[in-house]
Amino acid sequence: MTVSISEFFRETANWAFLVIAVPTLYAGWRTVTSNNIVRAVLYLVVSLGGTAALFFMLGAEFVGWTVVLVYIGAVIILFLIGIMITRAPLGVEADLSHDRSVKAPAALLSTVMFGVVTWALLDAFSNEAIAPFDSTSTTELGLLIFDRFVIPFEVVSFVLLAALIGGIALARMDSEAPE
Amino acid sequence: MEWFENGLGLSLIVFLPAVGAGVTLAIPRARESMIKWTALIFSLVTLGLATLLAIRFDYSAADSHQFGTKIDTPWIEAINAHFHIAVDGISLPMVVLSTFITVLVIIYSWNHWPEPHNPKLLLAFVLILATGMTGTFVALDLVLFFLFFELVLLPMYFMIGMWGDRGIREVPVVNWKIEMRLYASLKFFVFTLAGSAFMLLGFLALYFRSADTLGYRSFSMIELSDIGAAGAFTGTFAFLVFFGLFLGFAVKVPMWPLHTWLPDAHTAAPTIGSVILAAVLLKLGTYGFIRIALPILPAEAKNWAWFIGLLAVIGIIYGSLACLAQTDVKRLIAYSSVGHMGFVMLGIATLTDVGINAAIIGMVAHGLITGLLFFIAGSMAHRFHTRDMNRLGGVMVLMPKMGLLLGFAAMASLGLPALAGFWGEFMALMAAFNPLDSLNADGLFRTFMVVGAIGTVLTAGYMLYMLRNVNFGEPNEEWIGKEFEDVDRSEWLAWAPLVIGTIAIGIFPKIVFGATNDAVIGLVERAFGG
Amino acid sequence: MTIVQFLIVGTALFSLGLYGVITRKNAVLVLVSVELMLAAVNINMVTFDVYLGDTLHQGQIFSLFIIALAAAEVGIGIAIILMIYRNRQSADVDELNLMKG
Amino acid sequence: MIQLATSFQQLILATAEEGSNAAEGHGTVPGITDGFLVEWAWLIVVVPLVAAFLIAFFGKKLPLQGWELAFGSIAFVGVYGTVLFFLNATEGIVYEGTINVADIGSFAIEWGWMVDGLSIMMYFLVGVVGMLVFMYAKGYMHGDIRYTWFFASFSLFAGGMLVLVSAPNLIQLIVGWELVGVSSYLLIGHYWEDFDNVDAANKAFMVNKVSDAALFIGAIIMAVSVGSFSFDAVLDVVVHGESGPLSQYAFWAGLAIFIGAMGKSAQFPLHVWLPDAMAGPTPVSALMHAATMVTAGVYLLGRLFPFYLDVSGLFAGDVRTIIIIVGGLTLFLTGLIAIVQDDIKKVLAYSTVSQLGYMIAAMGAGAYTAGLFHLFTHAFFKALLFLGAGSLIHAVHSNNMSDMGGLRKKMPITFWTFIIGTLALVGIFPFAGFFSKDEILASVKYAGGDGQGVANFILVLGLIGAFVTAFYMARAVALTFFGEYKGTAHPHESPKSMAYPLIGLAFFAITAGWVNIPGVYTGFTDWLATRVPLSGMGDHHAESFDWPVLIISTLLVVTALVVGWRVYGKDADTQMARDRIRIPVLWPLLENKYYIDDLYMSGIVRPIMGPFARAILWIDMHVVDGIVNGVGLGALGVAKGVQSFDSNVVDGLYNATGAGTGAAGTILRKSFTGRVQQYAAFSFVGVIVIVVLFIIF
Repeated sequence: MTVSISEFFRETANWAFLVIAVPTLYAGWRTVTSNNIVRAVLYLVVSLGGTAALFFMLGAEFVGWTVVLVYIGAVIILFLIGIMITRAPLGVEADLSHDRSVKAPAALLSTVMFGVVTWALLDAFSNEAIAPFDSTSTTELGLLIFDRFVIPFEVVSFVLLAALIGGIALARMDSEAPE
Repeated sequence: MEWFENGLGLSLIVFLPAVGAGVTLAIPRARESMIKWTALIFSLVTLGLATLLAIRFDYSAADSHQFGTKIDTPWIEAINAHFHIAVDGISLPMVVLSTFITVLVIIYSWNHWPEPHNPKLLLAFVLILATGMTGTFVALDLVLFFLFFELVLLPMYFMIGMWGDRGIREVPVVNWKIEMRLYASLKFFVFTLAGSAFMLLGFLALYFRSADTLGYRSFSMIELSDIGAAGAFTGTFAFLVFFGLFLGFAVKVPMWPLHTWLPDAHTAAPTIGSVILAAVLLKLGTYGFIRIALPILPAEAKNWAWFIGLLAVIGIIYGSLACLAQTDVKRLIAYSSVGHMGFVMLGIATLTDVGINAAIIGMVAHGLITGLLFFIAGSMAHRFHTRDMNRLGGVMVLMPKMGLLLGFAAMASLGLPALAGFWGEFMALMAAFNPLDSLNADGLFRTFMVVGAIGTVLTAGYMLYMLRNVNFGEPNEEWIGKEFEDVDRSEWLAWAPLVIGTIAIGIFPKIVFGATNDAVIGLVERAFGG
Repeated sequence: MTIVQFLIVGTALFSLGLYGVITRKNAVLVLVSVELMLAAVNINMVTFDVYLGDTLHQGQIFSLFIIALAAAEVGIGIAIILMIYRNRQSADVDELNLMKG
Repeated sequence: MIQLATSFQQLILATAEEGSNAAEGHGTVPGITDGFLVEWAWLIVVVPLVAAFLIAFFGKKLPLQGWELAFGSIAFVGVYGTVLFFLNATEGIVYEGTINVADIGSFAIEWGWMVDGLSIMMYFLVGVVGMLVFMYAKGYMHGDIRYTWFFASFSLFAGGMLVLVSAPNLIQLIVGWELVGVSSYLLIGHYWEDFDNVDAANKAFMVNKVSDAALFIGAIIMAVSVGSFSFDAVLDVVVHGESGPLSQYAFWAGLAIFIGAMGKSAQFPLHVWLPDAMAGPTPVSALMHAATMVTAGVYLLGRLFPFYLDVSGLFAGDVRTIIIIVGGLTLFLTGLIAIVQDDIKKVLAYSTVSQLGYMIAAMGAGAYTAGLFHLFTHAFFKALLFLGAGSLIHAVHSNNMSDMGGLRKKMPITFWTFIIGTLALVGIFPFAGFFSKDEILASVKYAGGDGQGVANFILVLGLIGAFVTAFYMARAVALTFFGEYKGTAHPHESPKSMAYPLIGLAFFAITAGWVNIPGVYTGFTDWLATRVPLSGMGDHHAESFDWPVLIISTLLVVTALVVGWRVYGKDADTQMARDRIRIPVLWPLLENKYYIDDLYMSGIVRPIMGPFARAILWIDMHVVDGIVNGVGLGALGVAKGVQSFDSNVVDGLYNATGAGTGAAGTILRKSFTGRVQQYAAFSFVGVIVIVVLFIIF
């Protein structure tokens, strides 16, 4: 543990990092605890937005924009549609989570998970610096995808296609035998 | 022809059927004839390529791996697994056999569909099986081998489970009453999977231990054989590894007493399933012994030889006697496989060039002959709706051609000289008289030879018993006045090549030995020093 | 900036997602939590990519694939939930206990 | 495309080249003959086989329904065989052609054709007797339901027999051996609607298969010890008296091969199949079960004769004692059974077994020429007798002599030829059997004097056997041709196609013996001796008649004929004539064939087929499979047990001992809630554990 707190705050970039990371984590926390289903999903938007911002910080602009476009643009819409169609309770008071008997061990598990992994990370990388704002060009990524990674790319395309067809098939299937 | 030589041709032979399966599945279910033609064309093209392989094969260098992909084609780099396939004299006949049987099976099924009627799925399964079978025979990397070895499991499981016999099987001891197909498919699956789990353990153990000698971990059969022959694997380690491999392969063969899945699976499976099972799948086990267990662990193979030989001759006698007590035709043929594979294993257990050659020709011959027997038994069951020999009888009156073919197949199966089955039996016995010198087990193996010779008598006994009850006499009263269609066109097309093959190999065994002999001599020399 | 700070954010988000997966009753929200976990994984990927200075940018490309697969997963997941909802008039995962021992 | 086929062509071409190289012969064969005739002699083997297939597939479309092909092919063999026979008689032929068909390890597998004295004699026999029998069969089988099929099988047999006798190596011999076995199976079971015939066919096949197994073993021992399947290689070792692996295993190899010969040549106690084999059509009995196929065992002993003769004392000389005893017992015991038979074909069948016993005994006595000479003559007169019997059966529609009688006048050709056959069989001068049987007895006597002590005993049996032979033949002739007709059908002389072959065979039955008259003309000895230098090996061949034996045997035969005539001829018309001399104890013993069949059935066949096989199956289903299913059941049981433990014991403890244990039970049960989320949680617990472990270590 060689990270010194004062050293951390001496760097301006880290302030920016904190400005992004704290709301991201808060939004994540609200996403999994909120009792309002719509609000939970909107918090997810915030959290993912934070993630995208972190990507920008790391210079991964294309990934960041993809997160914004795909997640925040499309997936969230999908979630909201799902919520509406399943007539989820939209009021604040709704009981969306399990009771304390589940929450307690879950919290414990998550905390331990976090603790253990953090410990491992600190143990392994303690104070390794990275160069921020060294952005990766989209051109470079594009060339890589269509050259070195073209086969996985095609496979993923197939998966998407299959998911598309499967989703339609599943959603259209008539419920012949309701219980 | 450069493209053919450098591995692409062989890859096509392996994967074309799988592509065919995909294409077949893409065709709408209603367009049945298109499905059939697609499957047939894919299998025929594969057979054509396999024939080309046999023609282009350099028989003067049968001991070397030909048509292979380059060894340095990495596949899963993390575990140093390579995509390395090639044929040599030992695998060539097996590759041709499996592509050949696939075509015949598809031709036969042209108008013999088991219930429930679903040609699309059935043919797709057959094609996937073809990929798995040929792949196993050409793989030179243990991971690849394992993958193909397991690939055949699922289609066969579904084939038995979906199209199998729906009769009720009463299982003694545990007093189950369970639908035949479910019982059989489950048993097949569990047995094979359990065996191959041990086999995989063996593979992994070899992989990790290979680093001691090679300096890096390797799944390559060639590298492992090289260091194995040099004595890299010894002691308890080698014993345990061989035991694992033995379990995996012996279940597939099947060797007594791991054979009990076989009669159920054969009896329950639809006709084409039984044919593929008998003709090719059983050979995966014996091939594994020849290709993997013996060359990689030669010292341990010598320690196990007497045990394998013993189980083999027990299998011969036991299988034959069990046949004599059967009333179900398919079950009888299934048990006969136990006996015939016993001869194959006896040949392998001698660890001599003669014995292993005998094993390979025995495998090919058993594939052709037992395949034919199962075809005929299936067609008879299809017509009579029973397989009970007490109710059958007088087939020579009702369907003379069918009866004649059954007679031919039975004669071939009992090892009539000048037909293919003879060579495997006779040469295995011959090898047993003179097993590997360093085994120092002449007396024991000569006893095996005598017992095996008695086994040939019993084999003749049950085959004649079957012919007597099925073919001869006057037909049972319940069949009188009914019309039975004699061998139809698709049956002729599927069976005639088997008949011709049986006769051709019987008269001119060089068809098989010409490819195998040099390769086997090389193998034996490298592993056991001649 | 150090690499650890990004990784810790990722870990934290992952743990939150895990908490959500376990505690949420509504199937849609379980999926939402899973998305959170995937986002966390992406952070790790990109961080390591930048840290290692990989010329192939495997981390970024992989995270792109993950995003694509996540989108597919959500699509299928929502469709399945819809099916279940139609059959059972509920999207409550507690009722999906056919595997109860 | 030409390039494509090259390497496959190489394979084929390589084969052909090796074949021609191999055809140049081996070291031991002196003075290889070459020339068109011997090089094309493989046609003798191939033509009947091809004919068999053609008849099977196209026979029904031919004008004579396939007979023309069958007869044509056998006539080809007959003519070719006769040409070779004369060529051999004048010039002497030794030739061996081989085609390599595979190499296995260091062993070469070859098909070939041997053209030497022994083979040529067999070609001649098969061809000439076959030709006459095929001609006869045209009339005899007329109107048969499977006429074409019959000739296909019959041609297959001829081909198989020629494969056997042309074999230059053990493998091909075995191939021919089993081919004739399977065609015998097909032809005995020709009328397979009746299970009796099928069972007879099965019996023939099985008994032969038992002996074949022994032959396999013998051939394997011999081939492995010598390093080659070739007869030449074996005889080379024997002639040079090399001690080595072959001499080490010689006794067992010799014994095993002899057991093989016993099966095919129906030697006691493996003779049981031959009388039953009479279920087949009569031409089959004549050609296969009298003239040619059953002599294959004798042929084999002849082929390996130096090995058994064993001049150097290193090889199978000890086996010869067994051979002569088996032969002697066979000729005596089975001859006796012939006396009590009513079925005329069975009389002849037992007679055949008995005569084969003579041949085997001769081989055992070391009398190569004598044994094969009897084989030669016997083929003609026994075929003649069978065809005569067939003619009778054809006329009266019954096999039983109790349905015949007085046919002398109605069927004169049959009668006279039958008489000729009988006289040849019993050995009356100057008919064929006289010379060959006498030579056997003389040889046996010589062997007895030459230190083979048991031969003296066999000589006595042989002489008694001659008496017995004459007696049962007199009985058969008396019961069929003399007295009153007792049957119901209207007998008449057979058609010409059946009568001419009888006359043809009668000619040979008279003259066949004249080729080897001691002191007068002994060409036969030379014809056979061209291949292996036997004369230098101590083969006994009588230079002149052994007068004491000759006189005693002739006297015995004449006495037997007279006695037989006195007993049966006088009032042959009475129904019970065949039981005229019932000797207590002996008679039931003979009628039941020494209970050997019953012994086999109740001692071997039924136990194996019945309790033994069922026991194995039971073990398979209950024990071997039971273990497997038991394991499965056990796993289920454990699962159920856990469940009941959970619900009964754990809950019981909960109630009884308090909250602590109970909570454990509840938690345990809660772990199987079926909630996916919990499973996810558990898996992450596992992940954490693994991560911790990784960090620690």
